[in-house]
Amino acid sequence: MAQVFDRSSNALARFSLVLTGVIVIALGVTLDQLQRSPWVTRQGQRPDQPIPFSHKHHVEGLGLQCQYCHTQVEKAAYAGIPPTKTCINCHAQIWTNAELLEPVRQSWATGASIQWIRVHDLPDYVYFNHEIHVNKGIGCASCHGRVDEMPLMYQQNTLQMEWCLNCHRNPAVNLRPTSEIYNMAWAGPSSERPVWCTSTVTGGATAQNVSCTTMNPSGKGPEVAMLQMNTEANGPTSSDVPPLGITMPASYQKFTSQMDLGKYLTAQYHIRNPEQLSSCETCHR
Amino acid sequence: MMKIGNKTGTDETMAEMKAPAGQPVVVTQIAPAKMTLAEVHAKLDGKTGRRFWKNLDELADTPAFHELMREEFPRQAGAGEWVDAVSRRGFLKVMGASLALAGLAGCTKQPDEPIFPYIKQPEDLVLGKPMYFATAYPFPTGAIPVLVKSDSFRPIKVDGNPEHPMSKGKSDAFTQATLLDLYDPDRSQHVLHRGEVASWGEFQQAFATAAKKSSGGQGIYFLSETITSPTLAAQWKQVQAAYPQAKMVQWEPVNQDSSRAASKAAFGSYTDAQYKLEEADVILSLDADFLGGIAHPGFLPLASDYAERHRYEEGKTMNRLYVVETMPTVTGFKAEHRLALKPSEIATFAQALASGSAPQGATAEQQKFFAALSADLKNSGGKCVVIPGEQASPAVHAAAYALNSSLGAVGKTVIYTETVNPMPSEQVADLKSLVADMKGGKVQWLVMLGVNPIYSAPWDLGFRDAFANVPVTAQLASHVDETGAISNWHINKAHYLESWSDARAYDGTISIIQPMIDPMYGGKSAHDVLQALLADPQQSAYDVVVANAKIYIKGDFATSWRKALHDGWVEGTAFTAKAGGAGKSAVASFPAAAAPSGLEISFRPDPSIYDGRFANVGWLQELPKQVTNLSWDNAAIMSINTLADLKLDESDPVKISLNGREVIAPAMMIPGHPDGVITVHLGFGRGVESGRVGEGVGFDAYQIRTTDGLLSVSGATAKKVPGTYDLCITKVHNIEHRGSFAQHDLEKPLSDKDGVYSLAGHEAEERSIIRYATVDEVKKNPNFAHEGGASGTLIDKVGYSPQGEKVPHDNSFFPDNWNYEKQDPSTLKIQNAWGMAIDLNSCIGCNACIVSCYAENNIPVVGREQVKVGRNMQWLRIDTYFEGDLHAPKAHFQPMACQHCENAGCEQVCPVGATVHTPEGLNTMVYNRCVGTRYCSNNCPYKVRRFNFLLYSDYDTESLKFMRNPDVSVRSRGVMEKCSYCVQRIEAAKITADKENREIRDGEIVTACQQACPTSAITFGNINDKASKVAKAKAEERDYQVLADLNFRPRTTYTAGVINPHPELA
Amino acid sequence: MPPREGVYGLLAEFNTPSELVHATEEAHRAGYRRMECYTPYPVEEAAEALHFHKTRVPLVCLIGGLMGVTTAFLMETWINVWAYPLNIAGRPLFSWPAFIIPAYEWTILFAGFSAALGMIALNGLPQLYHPVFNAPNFRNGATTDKFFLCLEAVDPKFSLSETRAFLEQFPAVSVVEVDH
Amino acid sequence: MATKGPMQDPSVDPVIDPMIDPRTGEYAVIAPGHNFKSVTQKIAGIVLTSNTPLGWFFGLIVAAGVAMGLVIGCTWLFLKGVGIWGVTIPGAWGFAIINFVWWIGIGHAGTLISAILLLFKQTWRNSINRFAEAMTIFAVVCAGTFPLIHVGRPWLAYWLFPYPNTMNVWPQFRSPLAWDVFAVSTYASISIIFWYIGMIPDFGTLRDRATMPAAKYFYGMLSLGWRGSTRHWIRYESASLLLAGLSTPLVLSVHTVISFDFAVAALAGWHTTIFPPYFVAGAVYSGFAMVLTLAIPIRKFYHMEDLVTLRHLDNMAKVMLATGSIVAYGYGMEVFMAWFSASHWEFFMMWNRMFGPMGWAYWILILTNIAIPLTTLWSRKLRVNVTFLFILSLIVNTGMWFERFVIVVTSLYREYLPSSWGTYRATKWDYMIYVGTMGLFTFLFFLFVRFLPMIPMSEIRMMLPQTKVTRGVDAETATEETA
Repeated sequence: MAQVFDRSSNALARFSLVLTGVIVIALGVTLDQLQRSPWVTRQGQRPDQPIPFSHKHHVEGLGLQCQYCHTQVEKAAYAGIPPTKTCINCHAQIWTNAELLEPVRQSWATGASIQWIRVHDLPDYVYFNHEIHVNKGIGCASCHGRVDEMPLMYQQNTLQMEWCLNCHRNPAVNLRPTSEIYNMAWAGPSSERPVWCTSTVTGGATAQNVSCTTMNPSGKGPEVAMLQMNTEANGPTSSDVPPLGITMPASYQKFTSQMDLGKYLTAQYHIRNPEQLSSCETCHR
Repeated sequence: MMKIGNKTGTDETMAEMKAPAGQPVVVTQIAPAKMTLAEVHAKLDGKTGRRFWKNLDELADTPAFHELMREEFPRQAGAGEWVDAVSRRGFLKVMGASLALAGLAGCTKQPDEPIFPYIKQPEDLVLGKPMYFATAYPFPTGAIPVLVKSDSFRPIKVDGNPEHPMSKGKSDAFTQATLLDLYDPDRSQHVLHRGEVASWGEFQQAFATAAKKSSGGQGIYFLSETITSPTLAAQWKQVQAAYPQAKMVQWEPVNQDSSRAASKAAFGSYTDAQYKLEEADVILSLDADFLGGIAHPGFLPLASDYAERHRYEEGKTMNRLYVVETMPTVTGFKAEHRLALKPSEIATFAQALASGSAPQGATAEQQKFFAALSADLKNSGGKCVVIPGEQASPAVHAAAYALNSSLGAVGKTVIYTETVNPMPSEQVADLKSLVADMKGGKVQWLVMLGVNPIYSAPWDLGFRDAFANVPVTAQLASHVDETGAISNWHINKAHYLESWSDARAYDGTISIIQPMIDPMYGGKSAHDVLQALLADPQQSAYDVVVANAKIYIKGDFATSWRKALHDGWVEGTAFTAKAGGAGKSAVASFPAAAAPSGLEISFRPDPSIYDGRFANVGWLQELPKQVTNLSWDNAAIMSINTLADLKLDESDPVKISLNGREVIAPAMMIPGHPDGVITVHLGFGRGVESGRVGEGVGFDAYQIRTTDGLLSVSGATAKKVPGTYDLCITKVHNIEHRGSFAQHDLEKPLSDKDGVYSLAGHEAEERSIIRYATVDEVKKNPNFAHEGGASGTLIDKVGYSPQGEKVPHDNSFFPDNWNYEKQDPSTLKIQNAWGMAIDLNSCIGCNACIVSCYAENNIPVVGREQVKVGRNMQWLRIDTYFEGDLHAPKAHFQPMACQHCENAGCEQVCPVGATVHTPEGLNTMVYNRCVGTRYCSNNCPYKVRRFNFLLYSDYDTESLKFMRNPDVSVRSRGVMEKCSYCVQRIEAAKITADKENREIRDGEIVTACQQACPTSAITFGNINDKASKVAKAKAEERDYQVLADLNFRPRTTYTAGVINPHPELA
Repeated sequence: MPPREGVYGLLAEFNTPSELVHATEEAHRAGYRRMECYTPYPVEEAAEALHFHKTRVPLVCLIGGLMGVTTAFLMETWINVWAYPLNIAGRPLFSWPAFIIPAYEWTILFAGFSAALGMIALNGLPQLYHPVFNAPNFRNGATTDKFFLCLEAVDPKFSLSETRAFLEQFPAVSVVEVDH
Repeated sequence: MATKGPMQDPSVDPVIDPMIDPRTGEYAVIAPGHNFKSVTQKIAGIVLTSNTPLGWFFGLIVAAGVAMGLVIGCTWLFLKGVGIWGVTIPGAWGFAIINFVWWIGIGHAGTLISAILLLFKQTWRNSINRFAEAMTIFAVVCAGTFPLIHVGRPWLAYWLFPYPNTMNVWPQFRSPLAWDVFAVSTYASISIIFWYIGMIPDFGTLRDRATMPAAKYFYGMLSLGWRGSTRHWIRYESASLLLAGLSTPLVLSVHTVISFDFAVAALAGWHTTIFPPYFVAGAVYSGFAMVLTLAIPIRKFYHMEDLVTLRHLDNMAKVMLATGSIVAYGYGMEVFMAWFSASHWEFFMMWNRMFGPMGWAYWILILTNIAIPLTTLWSRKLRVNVTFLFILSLIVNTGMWFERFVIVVTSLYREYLPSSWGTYRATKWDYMIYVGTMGLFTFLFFLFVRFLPMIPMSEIRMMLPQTKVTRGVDAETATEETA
C-alpha cells in the first residue's frame, strides 16, 4: 500500500485552500467596484449626438445663459430641451450653411424632431424636479459639472442614489446664493474670497429672500457677486447689475467658508431637514 | 434591474417624444391599435376569461396553445394568467434577473433613451405642468360639467368643474371613466363603407346627393341618441327647413318615457322636475336611485344636497329618507326606512299614497310604513319631496306630481321646468313607428347617430329584419358595434373630449363642449353629419356651435364666449320654473296595472356600465357594483325566498323565459330584494363588436325585453339549468360567508339556524368596524361611538375586552418614539402631518372615488379571472356590510383604503424596508425597493394592500400610455402597491409652497377620491393644523378609528354615522 | 526547503487497543517523547499514555463566537441607526430586541466555523502526504481495525537498532521502518 | 437476517431473540458478532462496491423525474410571476411558506439526533446520525428554495442580505423574514460543516479501502489526509463536541425564528407566544417521522437490520411520542387561550378554524397529528412493528404539513376586516413545485447512500466490545514504582 498522494500534494492542497479564499474576496471587491464603475453609471461617456453641440462654445464662448435654451428650469420639473426654433433663432443668420448644422435645418424644414440622446438619464421610478433645486440654491454645476467647459456633453456624476443622498443628507455643502445658480465657476466662499449676505424682504419667494455679494458692502456699496473666474475680476459683465427693486440694508454677514454660508442659507431658504429630504417619498412615488 | 416604474407621460422623454411636431396635434403620433376587431376575434376564438387589452404576443398564440394552457389551469384559465405570453418580455425579465445578479447594484445599464424636442414649443406649454380645460360630458340625463387635466395636451384626468353652479366640482363614476373611453384602443378609426375603409367626404357626398334626390327629404330618417345639445337641435331645425319630410327619432334603451308620458298628461307638455333637497326634511323616493349615479337626472346636486342635510350637527334637523324600491340600491340602503316592493306594487303604493288610503292587501309592516310615511310627509309642511324614478312606471310619476302639489312641495322643493332635452319625445312610441316605416319600405336612408339599435332595441320590434329592409343605413358610432357591423356606412364618432358641441345640464345651464385633443382617428360628430345636409356642408362643428351660441350667449360675444369656454358654462342659461305649477292630477290617466301573474322581471341599467355603452371600459367593468359587489358580470338578482322557491342556489345558471324568449343567467341573492321579482341589469352579453374588454361579459337582458315591458314585466318563469356559473364577486360574504354561526356571540348566543344573517355584516359590528346611532341616541350620549352600545355599536360587551377602542397612549411600547409635531427651527412652524377623515353619514357608496383613483394612480385592470380569485387592484374599495336579517337588512358603506398607520404592521415586517414611514406620517410604498414577499399584506389588518401577482400593467398598448398619470410609477409584476394618499399631489403642493416660501394651505392638497366624491364625505389635510377641516373632523366625538384596539394608530379615521329614523318605525 | 530524506520513525502495529496503550506507556516511561499513536477510533487511554491532554480548539471557538456576536450586532445597529435611519412602523431606530436574533445566529455561525476550521488547522490538515502512509501495512489497518505506535526519529533517544529492540519486546504484529 | 424473527412477530419471547440483550431486556444497539473489520467492511462495502444494485438506479431515475416538476414549475414561475399559484389577497402566503416551514421542521430531527443526543451521550444515535444529518441538509436545501422563489421578484432576493450597495439601503432587521435569512443560512452552513467533520475519519477509511484510483483520490482529498493520529482524535472529539453544543441552541433557535414569522405578525392565530416551543417540538416530531420514513426502507434494502436495530426504531418512536405530546399540548393551549383571553379575535379565529369553511383541514390535522399517533405509540408492540412505524411516520408527516396549512391559510383567509375575507385554493403549480421538492430530496438522498458512508464507521467501532482497554499492566508497574 503506497502513498495515495505525492509529496507535493500537501503544499498544493493548502495553497488551493488559500486561493479559494482570495478568489471569493476578490470577486466581492470587483462587484462592489463594478456597480460604481462608469461602465454602469455612464459617467464621462459622450454618446454621438446628431449634432456635436458644444456647451463650451455656447456658454463660455458666447456667454449664453442656461435659461436661454433650458427655458423652464425654474418653472418645472424638466429643464427642457430647446426646440429647433431656439437654434434657428441664431442660426438663421449665422453659420447658415455649416455642414454640422444640417440636421437643424432639416428638422426646421421637415418639422421632424432632432433626435438627441439623453445624457443625464435617471431611472424611470425616480422623480427629479429641477424647479425646486434651482429655486433653493443648488447650482447647475453642482450636478452637471462645469458644463461651460464641456465641448461635448457628458455626465459628470454617478447620479446614483448614494450620490443624491450625499447632498440630501447635508445640503449645506452645496447651497449657494440663488443669484449664483447659473454661475458655472462658483467656488463657494473662502478667506481670500469671502461672501457677504443679507436677508432682504421677508416672505415672498425664497429666490429674492437673500442677496449676496463678493464686494465688501461696507466699501463702495454693494454689488452683486461676479465670480466668473474666467473673466477679469473687475470687467463689468451682465451679471453685475444688482437685481432691481431690492433695497440693500447694511446688515451684512460675512462668510469665509462654504459650511457657514450653507448653514445660513439653509435657514434662509427654509431647506427641509435631512430627515425629510432623505425620506423615500421625496423621490419615489 | 427590471424597470419597475415605467413613468409614462411627462417624463421629459415621453412628453417630448409624444409631442414632436409642435402644437396640440400631439396625437397624430398615436400608433393605430394593432389589429382590427375581426382579427382580434379570430385570435381570441374559443377563449374564456377576460383580460384588459390582451397584448398581441398573446393574441398571436395558437388556439391549441391556449387549449393546453386552459386545461393546465382550470381556475385561472384564460387571459387572467396570460397577461403576456412567454414572450420577448417574459425573457427580458429573466435576462433582467440574471443581469441584476451580475451587477450587484441590481441595475443593469439602461438602454439609450432618445429625446425628441419640439420644433416650435407651444407658448403656453410648460412640460411637466398640467393644464386644465373646462368642458362637459353630454349624458342623456343631462350634461356633466367637467374640468379636464391635460398633460402636454393629452387629457389624463376628468373631474368635475368646480366653477359650475350645478355640479360644484363633483363628478361620478361614469364621467371619471370617460377618460379610458377616449383612449380605448378598440374605438373605430375609419369611415367604413360596406366594410371597406372609405372617406368622410365620400359619405358627405353620398348622403347629400341622396337627400337632394329625395323629395323634401322623403325617406331620410335619423335615429339619434337622446339629444342634449341645443346646437344639434338648431341644426335639426335647419335640416327640417331644407327637408321637411326628413324625420328624426330619438331612442335610448334606457330612457325617460315614463316622466315624459306622465308630465304630458299632467302639464300638457313635456316637463322635467328639479328637486331642491337642501329644503327637504322628508324625502320619499319611489324607485328613484338618485344617489346611485348620473343615470338619475341631477345626481350631483341631489347627492350633495342630500348629504349636506344628512350631516349631523347640533341644532340642525337631519333629513329623513324613505325609499320604496325593487332592486336594492345605495339610495335604498342610505334610507332611514326602506320598503321593498315589486315594480307593480310600487305603482299601487304610490297611487294609494296620493289618494291617502292605504294600499289593498298590504302586509302589516307595509301598513305601518305607509302610515308613518304619509304622516311624516303631511307634518313636514311642504318641506318634503317625492322623487319618482326614471325607470318607474308613468303611474308612479303621475302620483308623484300629485303628491308634490298636494303636499305643497312645488315651488319649495320641486320646480318644474322645460326639459333638458331640447327635443323631448316618447322614444318607444317613436321607435315603433320608425320600425313600422322601415318595414313599410318608407325608409330610404337610416342615419343612426350614436345608437346601437340592433343590440338594444326591444326584440319584439324585429328591428333586425326591418333593418334589412332599408336600402342605405349609416351609423355614427365610437365602435364598429352590432349595428355598425351590418350598416352600409359606418362613421367613426369623435369622443366628446375630441369634439366641439354644447349641452344642457340638469339645471338647464348650457356648457360649451370643447375638444381637449384633436380627434385621434379623425372622428366626426353628429353636428358634422347633420351639416352634411345643409347649405355649407364644410362648416366645422366649431363654426356651427359658435353660430348657435350667439343665440344664448348674452353680451359682447367675443368676451362672453371666451368666458364661457374658460368657466365651462354659459351664464344665465339655467332653467326657471315653469308657470302653472303642478297642473292637473294625472293619477287617473294611469290606472293601476292588473295584479301580475308569475314572476316579475325588472330591467335596470347597470350601475357600472349603464345600458352597455361602457361595456369596453375596463375600469367600469372591473368596478365592484354598488351593493352587489359584482364585477365583470351581471346576474338574475332575487331575494332569499325567491331563491328558495325556485330551488336555486347562488351561482346556479337559471333559465328565464318570457313570452317565448329565453335567457340563461346566473342566480344571485341580494339582501332586501322583494320576493317574486327578478332584477336583471342591461348592457351585458355584448359580442366581439363591443371590443376586447366587453366581449362576452355577462348575459344580454335585451334578449327578453319588449316594448311593453321596457321597465318591468310580469309572467316570467325561471328554472334551474344544469351546471354552475362562477360569479365574479369581490366580496364573498354573501355566498360563502353567510351562515348559521352568524349570530354566534358570547353575549347573546342565539344561533341563526337558517343562515339569513351575513356573518361578515354581523362581525363588522361585533368588531365595532361600523358604528352608528339614531339621532335620539346621539342626543343622549354624544360619545356613543366610544362608550355604551348605541344601536350600531357593540363595544364593552360582557366577556370581551373593549372592542375597537384606542389603546391608552402610554400603554404603548413606544409612546412617543416618533414625534410628528416637530418644529422647523427657522420658522418655528409645526411640521405637516397628513390625515384623512371619512364621514360615514355622507358616503353613499356611489363608487366615484374608486374610478377617480384608477385614473389618478395608473391602476391596472386585471380581468375577470384575477378578480374572481381576489386579486382586484383597486386601491380604494367600498365595503358593504349587511346588518340584521337579510330579508330586510340595513346596510353600511365604508370606503376603505390604506389607513397610513403610525405603527404600521406592514412596515415592521418588510425585510427590505420597501414600505416605510415618512416624517409627515405617510406610509410610503417604495415600489422599486419591493421584492414582493407579501408579508406586509398579511400583516395589514385592513387588507388594503394590492399585489401585482402577474404583469398587470399594460406596457404595450400605445393609446393607454397617453392616458397614464406621468407623476405616478406604473407598477410592474411582483410589486406590492397601495393607496398613497396621492403622494404625487402632496409633493407637487410642497414644491409649490416651498418655492413661494409659505405653508401649504388647507385644502390645497386634494386627493383623487376626495375630489370625485359627490357628497364631500372625504376630507384630507394637515392634522397638525388645528384649523384645518380634517383636524376639526377628527376632533369630533363621533370620530373613530377602525380596529383601533390593535394600536396601529391609523391616520384615516371615520365619523360614525347618525340616522334619523321615524320614531314609530325605529 | 528540500524534501526531508531518511528515516521518519519506527512503526509498531498492534491488534488491540490494550496492547497499544501498554506499549505507549512503556515508551513514555522509557523516555520517548516524540511519538504518536494511530487508531481507527479515538482511544482516550492512548492520549493519556502520550500525556496529551488539553487542546486549544475551545479557545478558538470562543473567540469566533465573540467575533460573530459583535460583528452582527454592530452591523445592525450601524445600518438602522446611522447608515440610513428610517421610521419603521414607529419603532425605535435602535430596536435592540430585534437585533439580538441575527446577532445570536451569527455567534453560532462564527463559533461553529472557527471550531471546525480551528480543529483542522491545529491538526495541520490537509496533509495528504504523510510519512506513515509509506509503511506498507499502515493504510491497511490504521483506519479499520489495527493500532499503531510510531516512535519518531527526531526523538533524541531514538536509534534504529535500540528502538526496534525496544518495540519488539511488545506483542507487536510488526515493527517497520518508516521513511520520510 | 438475525432480526427476521422478532420483526415479523414481536410476541416471540424476547429471551430467545438474539437481538435482545439478556441483561437489559432491551434490543441490542448492534447485533452481536460484529468486530472492527466486519462493520467497516459492511458499511464501506456499500459505497465502494463496483456493482451498484439496480434498484438504486431505478429509484434515482424516478426521483430525478419527480424533481423535474420543480424545475419546470420554477421556470414557469420566473416567467409569469407568483400569480400562477393560488396566493391572493387575503392569503398572500400559501404553499410556498407552508412547505418551507414543513421542510425546515423535518430538518430538525437530524441536528437533534447528531447534536443533542450526542451531548446526552446517547450512543445508540451513532448508527443513525449520519443519514439523519444528511436528511437535515437535503431538507434545508428544499426548504431554502421556497423563500427564494416565493417572492414576487426572485431576481432581487439578494436584497435580503446586507451588502454594500449604491442605493445606500439595507435590510430591515425588525422583520422576521430578515431574521430567517440569518437563521436558515446559519443552520445550513453549520449542518454541512458538522456533517463533513463527522465524515472525515470515514473518508480516511474509504481512501484506504478503495481499489479504484479515482475513488482513492476522491475520498483521499475529502479526508484531508486523515491518519487517525491520537492527538488529532482528541482535537477532533472536542471540535465535534463544541459543534454539537452549538447546534443544540441553533436548532432550537431556527424553528423559533421560523415561528416568529407568524408570532410577530398581528394576526389572530399567528400572534401567540406559544409558537416557538411548539414549533420546535413539532419540527422534531415531523423530523423523526421522516427519519423513520427513510431509515426503514434503507435498512431493509441494504440489510442493515443488524446496525439499525429495532432498538433505534423503538427509541425514535418514543421521541415522537414525547414531542407529539408537546405539540398536542400546544394545540390545547391555543384553544384554551382563545377562550381565556376573552379576545374576540382569538375566539372567532379558533371558532372559524374548527367550524369555518376550512374546518376540514383542522380536523385532518387533529386526526393525523394527535389522534392516531398519540394513541398507538404507547404500545411497545407497535413501536417495534416496522410496517406500522413506516405507515405512522407517513401519517405524521402529512399531519405536520396540515399543521402549517391550518396556521398559514385558515388564519389569513378570514381575519380582522370581514369585508376582505376570501378563500384559498392551490393551483396545479403549487402541487407541482411541492412534489418537485420531494423529488429533489429523494434524489439527493439516493446519491448520498451510494457515495457517502451512511453510517459513521468510526463511531460504530467505538460501540463494539473490543474497544475495552485492560490496564493490568499499569497495576504492576505502579507497584514497582512505589517500591
